[in-house]
Amino acid sequence: MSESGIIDYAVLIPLLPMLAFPVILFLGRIFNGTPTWVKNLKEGGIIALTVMGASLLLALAVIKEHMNSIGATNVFTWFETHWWEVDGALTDRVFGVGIYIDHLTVMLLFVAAFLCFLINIFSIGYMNTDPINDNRNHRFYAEFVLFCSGMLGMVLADSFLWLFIFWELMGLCSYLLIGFYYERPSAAYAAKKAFLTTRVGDVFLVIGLAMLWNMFGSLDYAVVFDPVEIAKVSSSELQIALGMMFIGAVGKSAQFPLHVWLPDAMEGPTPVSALIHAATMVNAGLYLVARMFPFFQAADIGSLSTLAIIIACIGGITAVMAALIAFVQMDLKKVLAYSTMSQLAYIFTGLGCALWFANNGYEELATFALGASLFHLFNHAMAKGMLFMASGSVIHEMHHAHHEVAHHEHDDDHHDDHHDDHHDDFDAQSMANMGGLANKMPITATAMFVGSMSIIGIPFIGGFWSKEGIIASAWKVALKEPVFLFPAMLVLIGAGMTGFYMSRMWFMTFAGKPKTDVAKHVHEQTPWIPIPLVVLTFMTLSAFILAGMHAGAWLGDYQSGHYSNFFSGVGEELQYVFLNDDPFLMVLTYVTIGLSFILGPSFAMALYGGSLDDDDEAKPWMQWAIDLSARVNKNSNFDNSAWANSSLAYSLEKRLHFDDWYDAAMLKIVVGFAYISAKFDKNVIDGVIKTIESTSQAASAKLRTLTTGSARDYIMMTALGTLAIFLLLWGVA
Amino acid sequence: MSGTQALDIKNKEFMLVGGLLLIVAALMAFFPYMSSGDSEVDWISLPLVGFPIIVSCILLAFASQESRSRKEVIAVPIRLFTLAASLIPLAISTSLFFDWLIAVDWNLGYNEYALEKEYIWIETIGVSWHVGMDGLSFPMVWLTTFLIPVTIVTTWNEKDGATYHPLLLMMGGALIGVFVALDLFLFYVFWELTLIPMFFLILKWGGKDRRYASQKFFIYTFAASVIMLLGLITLYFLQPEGSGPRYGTVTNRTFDMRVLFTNALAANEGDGVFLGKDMQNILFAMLMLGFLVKLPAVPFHTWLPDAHVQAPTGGSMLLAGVMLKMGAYGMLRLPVALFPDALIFYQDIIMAIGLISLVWGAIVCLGQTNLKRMVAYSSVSHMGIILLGIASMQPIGYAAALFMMFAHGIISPMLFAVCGAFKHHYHSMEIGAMRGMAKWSPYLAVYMMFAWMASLGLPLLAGFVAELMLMIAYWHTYGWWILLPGFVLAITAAYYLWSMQRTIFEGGDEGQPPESLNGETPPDITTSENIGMIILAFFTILFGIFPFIALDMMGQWTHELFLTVFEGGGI
Amino acid sequence: MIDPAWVSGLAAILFIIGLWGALSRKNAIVVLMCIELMLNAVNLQFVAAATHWGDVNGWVYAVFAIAIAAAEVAIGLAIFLSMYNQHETISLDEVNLLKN
Amino acid sequence: MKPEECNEIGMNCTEAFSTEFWTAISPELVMVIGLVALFIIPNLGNSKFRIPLTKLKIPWFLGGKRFAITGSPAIPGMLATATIFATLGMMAIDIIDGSVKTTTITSGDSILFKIDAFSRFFEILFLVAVLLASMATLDRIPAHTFKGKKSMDEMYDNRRQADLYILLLTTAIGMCLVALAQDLFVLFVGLELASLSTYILVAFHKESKSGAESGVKYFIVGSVASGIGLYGLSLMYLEFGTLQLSALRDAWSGTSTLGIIALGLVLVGFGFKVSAAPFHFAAPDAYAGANSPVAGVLATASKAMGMIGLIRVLVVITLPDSSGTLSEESAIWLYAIATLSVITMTWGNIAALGSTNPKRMLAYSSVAHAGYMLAALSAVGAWRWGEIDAPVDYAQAIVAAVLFHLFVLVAFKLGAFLVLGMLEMEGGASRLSALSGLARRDPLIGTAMFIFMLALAGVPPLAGFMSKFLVIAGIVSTSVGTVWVDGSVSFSDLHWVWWLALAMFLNSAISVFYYLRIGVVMFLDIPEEGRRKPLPYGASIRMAIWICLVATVILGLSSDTLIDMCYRAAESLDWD
Repeated sequence: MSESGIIDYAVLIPLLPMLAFPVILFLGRIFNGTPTWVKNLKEGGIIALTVMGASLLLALAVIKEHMNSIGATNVFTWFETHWWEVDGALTDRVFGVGIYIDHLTVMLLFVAAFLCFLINIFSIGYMNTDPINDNRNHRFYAEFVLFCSGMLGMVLADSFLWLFIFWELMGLCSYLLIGFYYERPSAAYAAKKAFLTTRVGDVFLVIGLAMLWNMFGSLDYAVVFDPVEIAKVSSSELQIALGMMFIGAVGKSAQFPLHVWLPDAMEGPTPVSALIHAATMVNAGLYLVARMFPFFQAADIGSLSTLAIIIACIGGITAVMAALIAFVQMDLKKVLAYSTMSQLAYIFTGLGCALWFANNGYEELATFALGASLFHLFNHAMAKGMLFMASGSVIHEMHHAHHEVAHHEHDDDHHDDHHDDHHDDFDAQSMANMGGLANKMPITATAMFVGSMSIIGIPFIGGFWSKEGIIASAWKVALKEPVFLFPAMLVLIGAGMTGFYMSRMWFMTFAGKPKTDVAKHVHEQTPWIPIPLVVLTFMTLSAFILAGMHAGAWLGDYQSGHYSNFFSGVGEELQYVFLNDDPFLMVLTYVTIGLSFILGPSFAMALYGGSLDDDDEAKPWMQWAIDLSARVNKNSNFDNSAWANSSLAYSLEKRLHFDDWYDAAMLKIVVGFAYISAKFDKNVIDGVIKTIESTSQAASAKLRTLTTGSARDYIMMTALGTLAIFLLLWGVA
Repeated sequence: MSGTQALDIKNKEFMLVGGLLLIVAALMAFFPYMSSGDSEVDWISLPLVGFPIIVSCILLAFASQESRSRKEVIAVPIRLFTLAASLIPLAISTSLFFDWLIAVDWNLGYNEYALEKEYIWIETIGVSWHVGMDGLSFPMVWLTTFLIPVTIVTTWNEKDGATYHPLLLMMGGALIGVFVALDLFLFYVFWELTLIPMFFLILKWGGKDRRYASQKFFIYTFAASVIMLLGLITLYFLQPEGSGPRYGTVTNRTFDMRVLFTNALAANEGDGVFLGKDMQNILFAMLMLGFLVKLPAVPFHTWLPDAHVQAPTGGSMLLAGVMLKMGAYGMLRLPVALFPDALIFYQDIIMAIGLISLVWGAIVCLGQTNLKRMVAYSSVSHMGIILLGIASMQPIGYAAALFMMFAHGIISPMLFAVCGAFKHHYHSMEIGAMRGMAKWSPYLAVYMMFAWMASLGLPLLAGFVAELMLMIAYWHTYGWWILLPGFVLAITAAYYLWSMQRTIFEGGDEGQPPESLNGETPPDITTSENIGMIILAFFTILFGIFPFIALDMMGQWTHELFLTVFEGGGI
Repeated sequence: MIDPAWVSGLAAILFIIGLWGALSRKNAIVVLMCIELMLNAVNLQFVAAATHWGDVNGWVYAVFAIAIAAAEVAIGLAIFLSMYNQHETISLDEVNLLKN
Repeated sequence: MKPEECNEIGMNCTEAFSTEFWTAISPELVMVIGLVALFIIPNLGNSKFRIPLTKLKIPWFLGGKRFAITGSPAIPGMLATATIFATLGMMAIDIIDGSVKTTTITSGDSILFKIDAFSRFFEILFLVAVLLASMATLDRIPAHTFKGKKSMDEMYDNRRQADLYILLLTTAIGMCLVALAQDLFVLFVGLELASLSTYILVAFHKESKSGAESGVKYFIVGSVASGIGLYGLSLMYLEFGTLQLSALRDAWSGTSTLGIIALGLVLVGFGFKVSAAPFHFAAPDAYAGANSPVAGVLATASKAMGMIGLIRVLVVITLPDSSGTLSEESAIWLYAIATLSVITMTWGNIAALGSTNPKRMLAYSSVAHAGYMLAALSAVGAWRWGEIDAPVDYAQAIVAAVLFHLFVLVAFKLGAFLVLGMLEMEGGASRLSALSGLARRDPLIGTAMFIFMLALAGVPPLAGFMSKFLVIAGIVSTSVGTVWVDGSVSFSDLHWVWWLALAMFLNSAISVFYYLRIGVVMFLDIPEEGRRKPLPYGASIRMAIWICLVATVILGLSSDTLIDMCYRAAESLDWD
């Protein structure tokens, strides 16, 4: 089904950034250091921005066109081959390349294109002002646009195959960008780890795809989503295939047990963390699972429930585990990383619910759960992108401040000593070095404030709506399927934990007195950074409006026309959340709110709250929270030393030892075995060849000693030979 | 004394006379009936095969007569000339590829060949110079013609270029000969002929252990191929006698492959079994042995790491790029198509060998400390995929094997070009001898990463397409065994990434140059290496994004193979 | 007339003695003599067989064989002489520079 | 057989010493004339013969002060070369139209010689080998002749130049006799003529220890072997009453004990000539001590001479007729020769593996090649005794392959020896290191040597490959026979000689190792001290090497003519 229209140009959305990749790379290589390149083109940033802007515009046009309709077009035929059927007939098989646009695509396309554009703006502010990036920013922008191409391509692809192809492209860019500071061993290690861990998932994804292909003879959505086709295949096989694909999603979205790479991935520049490891790439796994929805709809009732339960459980486990680890992290970005992991886990749980409903015939509930999940995806992407950018802003300014402070000291002490050796132990990312930044960085602090609230789920802000939806869905399933109690409980507990660690992060960073000299000198500088923060702050706050459209309407029934009266939608939503007909759900809502809004932040305030320096005053919308935290902190006298010294806390700091185990398994077992194998190969397999050689040489030496040099021996041998001939002749005759 | 002085003829005259004699003799031997026959131009015999070999022989002879001091001087024109000469086959094969200028119909049935030409060569035993190309061989021919100039450019500055580059050219001619030969005898002749230039490339330009490596390479592959030859001869005599221009006047048999395939197809039709099951199995095993060693498959692979590690860059590029593919090509051309019943008989064994090669190669890679050795074992691992494709008994698996040959043919030269450049500039091959290559040699680092990524099967690069198709076919045939190839995908990523971590990355702001440089600052790659690698990279991407350029032709061939050989054979 | 069988027997014995001598003696001259003994056995055999078959060829063969033997002796002695010149021995066991 | 009788059955018979006889053997006559000239011409001088009792002096021309022109040291070589060349030319004219007119030379009842494709083929082979050897020695005196360093002029004045060429010519004549002989004893006489000449040639370096020693060994072992062979002949004569090939062929019976003993003894005699294990022991020593061109002749022509004997005895005489009545019990030599062939080829190759003296290595490789040819002969036996359903063409093809192999051996084995000969010109070639850096010192000669080595190893498309290929193809063809008729074959249907082909292949795989080592040494190693300069020129030896090189390549690329020739030669043997 091919149609003309704007969709014909949709292929340009990923193609433009992809073409920009070599352009930036080579221009950067050639013009590196020239004033025009550095000042006017921002070392490629402007090119990237232009391209991303074009992509965004095009994406918006496509979204407008296909908001309520499915669009598909074929770009070209990748290749054709043949298949030998069981009955011995040869059939043609075509691997195509095309664009497929439906509600899911539209949602993710917007998220991706929009955030890519914003983060590109942020990057220009962040990357180009840091001297450590001089002469390599073009590399950043090149890889950045390539990544964007991957993300946009993935959501637009019309088959699981091309989804996977772009998925891997993102993996590559993630690898490159994490390892952007290649000279840092930690970055190199993190990059490798990220790629390898996701690769493990990808292997299963490929296997899943192979299985799926064998079932349907194609990987195109148009073919595999056909209910008639789905009904033909064996559900148990389908479940295994989808399960394999899910493992891929687990790796990409950093879920238990393949989550280890995400915190380390924070070695990359902050825009990368914001874009890839918070806002877009990690959503790829979610997108993949959400894409499986039609299978669950069309398969036999209950036949795929197990997989749905597994998905939800993985989500639940990860949600709590990540939150727990986030409790003790001191690194600003790591806290956000674990928070990301935890929130993605929520979405997985929500998707698990949606899939379970879909597979068990609860269409409406399924639509709701899926809508809630995707809405959370949206909210989380916006909020977390913003949070990362804000954290980047903080880190960036901390760096600057540190430079200034260090230079100041230098200038005082040694006037002639001018080399750059302030790469000392100062950690600009550690929250232990921050504190009291609320008044020094008002825009950043605001953005982070709003972002945190969205993630926590403070009522009426961003993530609140979606998170409520997910938790409610989980419990609704739990009422029908007892196994689901496990993830349902976990996500509920997780809500409270989110409240704690997000608050902790904000208070440690922005409230209280500055903990170091550096923190006193922080101030916002470049105009590029605040722009996206402001935009995203409004995006997050305006989730209220989006909530009015009700996330559920992003799916299924396109004609219901929620846009026309979104105020009534808001009313419905509010009623749904706070005054649900089902008393159980209503109670659940309030319990959740209590946990996330009251309990978690309270603990955080008690432990980490405090007022600013005496003469400082934050913006009024934050000042109240700081004051409140100071009061709570003063009054509670909460002592957590017992807990802080516990072995659990130690384990949490060690990230529950997962990394250690994986490292041990990899280094000790696999690499050890590899070394032994290499030895075996050299000494035994090749040894056989060498032995043949040495044996024949030895045999040669032995044989040649028979040639004694004495004529009498030769005559003797001749005589013996004569005898031998006689014997042979006689033996026959 | 004085009387004999007049008889003294200088070497050059000897060379001139002898060389001319040889050329004339070769022409007489090869093309006795050139003037007769149809009027179509023979695009294969001379332009693709004869020309490179003859030109390189002349250049070699010319260069060998120059004094040592003059050698460096004449190296430049000889290089240029060699490059120009190597571009001619490339131009021809490319225009054949896209059907420009030369009209070719690539829509061929099984046992049909494009540009087929036949001249009687050895009448007495039924050998003819019979050449032609189909969907199996043509991609390999193009690959060879493509790799020769690229290799020449990449290794432009190799020492003693006056003889080095002509040897590469000769290698190319011999390799093309293997692929276009449609006569068993001719096939074997070229099969062995490829050994000689490679032997010299390793021997004269190789590393420390080149003496051992070159001999091992030669003897190992030679030993295997003589077994193959015995199989071929037995096969030759097991065919019905006949008469006609192709048939030997003494033996009444023919080495012609077309006749052979016609016989085999006719005999295999329906329930028939060409030569009988027992004989098929024996011959299949004998032929496969030669091909497996060439491929190489575990446990016959140990010549490869030695050869690669010692070989010069250009040698490695051609060895990995095309020479290994000879094994795969031979398998698909002969035993698979001739003995389908034996193929079924050995299917699981082939699968097992392929799997072992795949897994073992990858694991051993992980344990290597020498960059080139690692890459060599990765070739072993990747060649396993070809066997798996063959064992899958699905057209898509065969297409995967074919495309793997092709893709690996572009990627592995790049791998070795990177290794070569690394060795050239860092004087070391140890992984982890240094850190932070990206600092000094950004280009090399980029190419290294690119090549490594291409080799580990990154989508949108050529290698992925084959892996994907293989996984699909493999699951169909062997089910959960697929976990092992899957495991290898991860291990492959592991060893490549690990080696990159320890070379490109790390090192801090100052970097850690290898000790072998003795404190000098390492340079980036030379312009010629840059050009060569960027061409390879470009084609890796091109065939990754648009695989159909080559794959449709291969798909067509596998289609015909299955339609004619397997379906017709009633398997 | 003697039965040719007896002569053949004698020839066989001569031949074996010759062969045995050739491989057991060290002195080159003695070995040469033993070889001559072998050739003599051949002559005897030919003559005996010619008698047996009544064929003139046998005698001719014998004459030729004698000539060959004579040439062999001449050449052999010359070679031994040169060996003696170089090695200063005619013991076959001591002339073993070339081996392996 | 009376001339009339043989004329009746379509042969061209002629009595010895008749007019036709002289025409028929004119090529050989040229050689004899050349030989006589070689005696006379170098000795021409101004001596005068005084008629007794008078003062009249008649110029006698023999002796005295030699004439400058005829006494030139270059003359004997040129004369010999020209003689052989002329002979070759005459023979070539004889066969240029492709078919050799068969002429049988009889003496009374017995057939002495037969000039046919087979004998002409071998004659050409021998003459080419000797021609190349004499060319190679043209502008050099055999090495080690002088212990001290002497000038070239002194070397050329060496009178032994003439001896060398005389001996070469007698060798050639002897070998031609072997080729022509139709009577086993005549064959043996020719063999002895050639052998005795080669004994002297091997011992030609009487001034060196190794020369004398190798001569002694070769002589003693050779004499014993030929003594044994001759005794075998006498036994055969005793048993069958004739040594005529055709008569023996009719009389031969595999059941006769004396016949079997005789066969065994004769095999020993020829086995020594082809240097089959375990009769090969003297060969490496002889090659090592002889000068290289002579060693080359031993390794090629002499071996071919032995092979003629084996073919005559095994294929012509003792092969049962096609009626198959004798089939089972007369398969007497099949196992013996097959065993011998495997032992020979393996022994040769294994021994050559570790040999560091290039000449000995070539000697061992020559042993291995003898093994290959014996394997081919076994296949001929199998053709008759293995109940193989195959026409006679199959066996003829095998014999043709052997002939081909023998012929091309001249090109590359002799070529290799000639290269060593070049090295000997500057002092010794008995160590592997003598070859080191040869390719650098003289790329042309180095390349030629490498190509010879590849040909010996059997790398296509060189002549060595073709020859091995044909031999193996012959063996396989016999083992396969005509089973294809069924369309379906079991592997067990193949005759066991197929395994000989496998053994051959495995052996050639082993052999690559030592052939390649020569190449490695030549191309990789640094030349020895004192051998840094280019090789001495020596136009004629270079020419000879070039001829060998070109032949090695051309006979590989374009082997058709030669195969045809070999096939016709094989056909002309008495099959049935």
